[in-house]
Amino acid sequence: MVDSSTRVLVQGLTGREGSFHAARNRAYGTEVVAGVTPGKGGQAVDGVPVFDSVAAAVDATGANTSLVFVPAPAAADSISEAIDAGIALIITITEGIPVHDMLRLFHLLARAGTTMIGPNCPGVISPGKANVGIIPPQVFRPGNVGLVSRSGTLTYQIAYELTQRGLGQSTAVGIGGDPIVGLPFLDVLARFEADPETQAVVLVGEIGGDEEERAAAYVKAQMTKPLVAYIAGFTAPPGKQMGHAGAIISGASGTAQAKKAALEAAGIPVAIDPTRVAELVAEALAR
Amino acid sequence: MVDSSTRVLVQGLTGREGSFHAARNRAYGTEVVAGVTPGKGGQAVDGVPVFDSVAAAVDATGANTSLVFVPAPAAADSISEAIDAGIALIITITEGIPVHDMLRLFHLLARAGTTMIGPNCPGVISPGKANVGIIPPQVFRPGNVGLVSRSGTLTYQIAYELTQRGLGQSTAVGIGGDPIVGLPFLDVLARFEADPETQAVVLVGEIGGDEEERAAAYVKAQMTKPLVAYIAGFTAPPGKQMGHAGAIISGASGTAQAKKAALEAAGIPVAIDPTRVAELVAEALAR
Amino acid sequence: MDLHEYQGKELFQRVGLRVPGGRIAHTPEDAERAAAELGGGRVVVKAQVLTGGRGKAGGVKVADGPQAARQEAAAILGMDIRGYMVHQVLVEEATPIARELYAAVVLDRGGKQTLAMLSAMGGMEVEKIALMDPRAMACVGVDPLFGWSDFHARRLAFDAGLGELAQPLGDVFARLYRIFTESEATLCEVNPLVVAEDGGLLVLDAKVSVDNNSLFRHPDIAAMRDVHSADPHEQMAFDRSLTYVKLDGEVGVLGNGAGLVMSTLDVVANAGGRPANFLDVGGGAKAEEIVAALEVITADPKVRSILFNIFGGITRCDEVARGVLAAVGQMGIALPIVVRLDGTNEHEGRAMLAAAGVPNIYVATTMPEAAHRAVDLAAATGA
Amino acid sequence: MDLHEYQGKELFQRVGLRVPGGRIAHTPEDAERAAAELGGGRVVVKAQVLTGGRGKAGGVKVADGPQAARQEAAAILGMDIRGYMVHQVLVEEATPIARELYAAVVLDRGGKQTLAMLSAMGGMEVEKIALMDPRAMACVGVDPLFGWSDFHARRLAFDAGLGELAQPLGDVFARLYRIFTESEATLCEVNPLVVAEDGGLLVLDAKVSVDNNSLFRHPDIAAMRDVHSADPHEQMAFDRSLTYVKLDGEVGVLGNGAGLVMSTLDVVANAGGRPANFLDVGGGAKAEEIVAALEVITADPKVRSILFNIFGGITRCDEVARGVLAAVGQMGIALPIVVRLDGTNEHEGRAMLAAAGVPNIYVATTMPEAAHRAVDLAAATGA
Repeated sequence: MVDSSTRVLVQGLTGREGSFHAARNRAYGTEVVAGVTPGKGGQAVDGVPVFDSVAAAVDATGANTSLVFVPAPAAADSISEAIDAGIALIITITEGIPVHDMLRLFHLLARAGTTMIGPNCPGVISPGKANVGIIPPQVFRPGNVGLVSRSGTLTYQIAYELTQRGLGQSTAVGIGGDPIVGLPFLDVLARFEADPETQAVVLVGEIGGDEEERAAAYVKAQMTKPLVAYIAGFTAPPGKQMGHAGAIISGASGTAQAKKAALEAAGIPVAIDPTRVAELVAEALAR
Repeated sequence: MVDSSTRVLVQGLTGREGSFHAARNRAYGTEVVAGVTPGKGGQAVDGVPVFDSVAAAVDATGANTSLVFVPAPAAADSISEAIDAGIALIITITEGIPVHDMLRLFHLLARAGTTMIGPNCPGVISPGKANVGIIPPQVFRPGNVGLVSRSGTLTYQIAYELTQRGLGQSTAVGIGGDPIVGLPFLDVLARFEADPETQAVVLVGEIGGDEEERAAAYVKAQMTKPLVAYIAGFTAPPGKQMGHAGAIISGASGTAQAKKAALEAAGIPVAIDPTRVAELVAEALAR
Repeated sequence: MDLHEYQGKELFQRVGLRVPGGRIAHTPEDAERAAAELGGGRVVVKAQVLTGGRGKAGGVKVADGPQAARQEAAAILGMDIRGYMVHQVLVEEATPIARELYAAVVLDRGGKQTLAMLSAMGGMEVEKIALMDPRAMACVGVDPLFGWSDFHARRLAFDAGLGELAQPLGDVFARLYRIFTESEATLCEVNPLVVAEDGGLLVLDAKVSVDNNSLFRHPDIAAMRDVHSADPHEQMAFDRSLTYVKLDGEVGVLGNGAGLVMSTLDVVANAGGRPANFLDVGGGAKAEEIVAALEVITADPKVRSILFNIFGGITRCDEVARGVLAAVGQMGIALPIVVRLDGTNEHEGRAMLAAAGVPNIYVATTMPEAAHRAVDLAAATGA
Repeated sequence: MDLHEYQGKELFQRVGLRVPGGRIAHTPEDAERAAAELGGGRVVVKAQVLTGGRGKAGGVKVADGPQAARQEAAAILGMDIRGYMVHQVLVEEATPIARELYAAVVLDRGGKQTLAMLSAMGGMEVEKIALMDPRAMACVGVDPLFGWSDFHARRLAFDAGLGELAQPLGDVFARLYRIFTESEATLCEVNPLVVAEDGGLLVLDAKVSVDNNSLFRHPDIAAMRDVHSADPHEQMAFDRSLTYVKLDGEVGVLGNGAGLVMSTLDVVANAGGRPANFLDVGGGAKAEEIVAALEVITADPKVRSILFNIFGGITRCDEVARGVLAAVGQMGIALPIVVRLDGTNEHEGRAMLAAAGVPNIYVATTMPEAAHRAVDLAAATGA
């Protein structure tokens, strides 16, 4: 998903978050080729040229991936600008984008054939290759475990547990904690299934929505690689938003119990805590 | 495009136009299986059952093609209902649909993968097989000439000229005279190119827009079957709408001269009058 | 339907676009009063006609105060600009201009989208800008389902070299797009859009075309139709719900179906004649419809012969022949009428016309034959 | 954000939906006056609480006139309904009801669309309708880009067996969809939607949830937030901009990242304890952020121990350790605090905490170990 061919443009590069993480991504070896901040075209941030529009940045630098740090009120505009300019992969870190904006963007993305990861996500890392987003790369190691998660720190925790056990990662994708995200679990699973560098996959879900259930159905029907799941939120009460905008049990739907049941019915082991995830992956790979 | 597998549902069957033409289409052997008029579900028109919604009609009868006679103010609603209900081919006879409605419908059709012919069109006939719309079938004969046109009576005139010369037609498609239609020329040409029953094609254009120019580019690049064109409107003044909502020269664009030039540049003979069309087709087929 | 400048500005004001203060005037006295009401200072008096080039024709004048406004209005009212009579003028506060831009939102029928356009070369016609330097016109397509987003205006502003105005232009374009979709226009053009001395953006001229088919949803806009400045023959046809376009030849043409009638005009031209009009009678074969159509055609004194071109589809040719004979009998027209019938029951139809023995009705079989006949008859009648 | 019934009805009225006349009342006297203002006839007095089941709890009463309204309001105000205190009642004209329906427009996050729903079995909870007969609930998905079209309502009406009401239902749903999108709601439920004796459709109860993330665009709706009926601890956290959810256990939990904190709650439960709350301090490692968080947690008298679970990513564990020590030093908390640090600079962080020698700070390495420790300490403290 990201590698040496990834040419990153940062929307909101001149902001505090944007410049900080862009520098970290570059330090990891990621090609950060441009920034976009309207009105600041012609400037540069740490040697990265800034443009007034995504279209101008793409023309000048051949950027193919956009990393979005633009604040929530203007994020939908920035994302639609990236889609319009023909960006292939958009990674949106921004938290707090209104769900009606995402509802419309989801369909705009589908029409344009553009992939978006997030919003409200930590980004994507392919250890040893590229890191696009805010993931702390030092806890990751190259390897053959694919990791996909709705949560940030929980992902890092699990990656750390894997790394501690000597289990490196092919790619880790934070799909984002919002009710509607650009790339749901099952699309990421399909990419892992097709990725020759991935031998086992960890899925980290949480309460709310039915993406885990959809993923379970996909795994049962089409996935050959071993999968280990973890679900957070067994103790969450109904009707309360647990931090992430998407982590909320509505009526009887979206409970951790229901997700666990669906995953187990699809033959997927569900770990009881993050530490146990790494053990189950080791067992699966040993088979 | 239409044949014995076509199962027609008529939106607006209980109206004067709808019932008249549905009866004619049936008399030609077309399978007219249902009508839709909200509030009249349960009635029947000449033995054809009427339903309250397209979805109900599709469920009950397996209709796959909708013929739309609904008056312009409600037509966009009816067309979106047909798209939503999974109809594969929509043929819209209705004249006077607002262009902003069609602008939005065009993209809705594309998203759903639904084909629509029209609006403001006479329909489609495959002589000897099926006739869906208001085309008078008696001037058509089965044969191997494909006919595609923005105009109704001009199409009949040209079909008549062909028939008089013993040149039958595989299919005739009236794409409609509005500025934005569901299926532009080049999509119909691509279908004729792929259709084994079509040996030569007649394209009947008129002033306004650039669909003839786009068709010329397609023909030059990809079409192997001989094509003869006719363009109406050489004497039309700029800025005046010549009957059809789409037949208007805007500034310097959309003139018959420009269209003729584009077609001839693509190696397509352009006939001087309808009679000459038939002669050119005979010449092309004789080669 | 094209709107007058002042009507377009009315729409623009509804969505909060800034336009100069102005009043419409139908007489020089009106204009004087309007100028006084606007403060008595310098005004511009502008002919309201549905055609371009009024400036070159002397239809736009600056006037220093009410007295001068009255004089200029007196000169402009009644003027003929490209065939359009001036019935009303817009009296508007004169605006100190720092810079002139071009802004428009148009229907892009080929691209199936809305196109927003911006150029720093305002005041010039769009075709001239395109000729001088196509890159001087910045364009951005807008997805009709997703709609307008701020970035569209930013791209226009930066592409047009007007980045420093990105903010106010964003505001103007968002409003322009809104009125474009809300009023179902096919064109909303502001040329020039001026940067006023206070830095604000001001609509100095407005050109709006609205989709005729949408007017049933917009009675307020439908009411803006200017019956006075329409061609009297076109107005007559409009009142009879006929699709008619006035041309300036001598062969009156009517037929059934827009494409067939357009083709008939061309065939007349090919035969060396000049069509007097476009008139589509639709599927109509009834005598009263044909009477209405012939009334409009014969009201044009230039017409010397009439060509009636019918293709019999669902309507049979014999029905049409019956209608023609009834109409001609009823009206007592002396002009030669060539009737061409083809299609369903053509033989019966032609036989009926021949049998009726009306001296000024000529029957033809093919379109070229009919056209030559009508052109020859027009020449003979005109001589 | 959930709105009270009367607030939802306010939104519905804006788009022209019909609701019974009503007044909000905070005291029995208010209620009497409201009933008098409404004409003095029969009214319904309804508790305004952000939870369901108020009818069964005695929170909805019919009153014959102002006097009775006062008495019913006196009984209802101050009531505890499922843990929510009643601070206000809606006094509303009683409506003669011919029939009760269910109508809703909801965000369908799985389907990435808007879902409109209609049932003839109004007045019942949606879950119960689904249980009794799933076909009794007609549903139709609406494409968010194309939006509402009349056929959506027709399909609902005919599918729900309410074809004879297709016209008025079409009108109600078009308005309901409009307010759903305009106010960026995730739920607009009308249950019951009643067919009044005059045949009109009337909103008798309204349940509206609005997307928190969109409130910056809707200051009018944001102002509807009811600070009185919020849990006092949650209100305290809200004032400090902390993401906090009150639970009812004895182990206070805080950590960085929503997923990690949710996971921590589960691990506490796995260890046999009960978490007292969810609290995400985000990336924060600064002492003042930790102080604010600990203030909220320790304000809950049930808390017996605190589990601080940190994964050091970009924020390093040694920075976090420094913040924790500063905060605890500053606040002088006596409760046992288990700190689990993992990730970047974990060894340095743990060493700092150990070296500080604060007696009530315990250092743990893994999440299960930390949870067991916190649960044991809570049990010991509680004894």
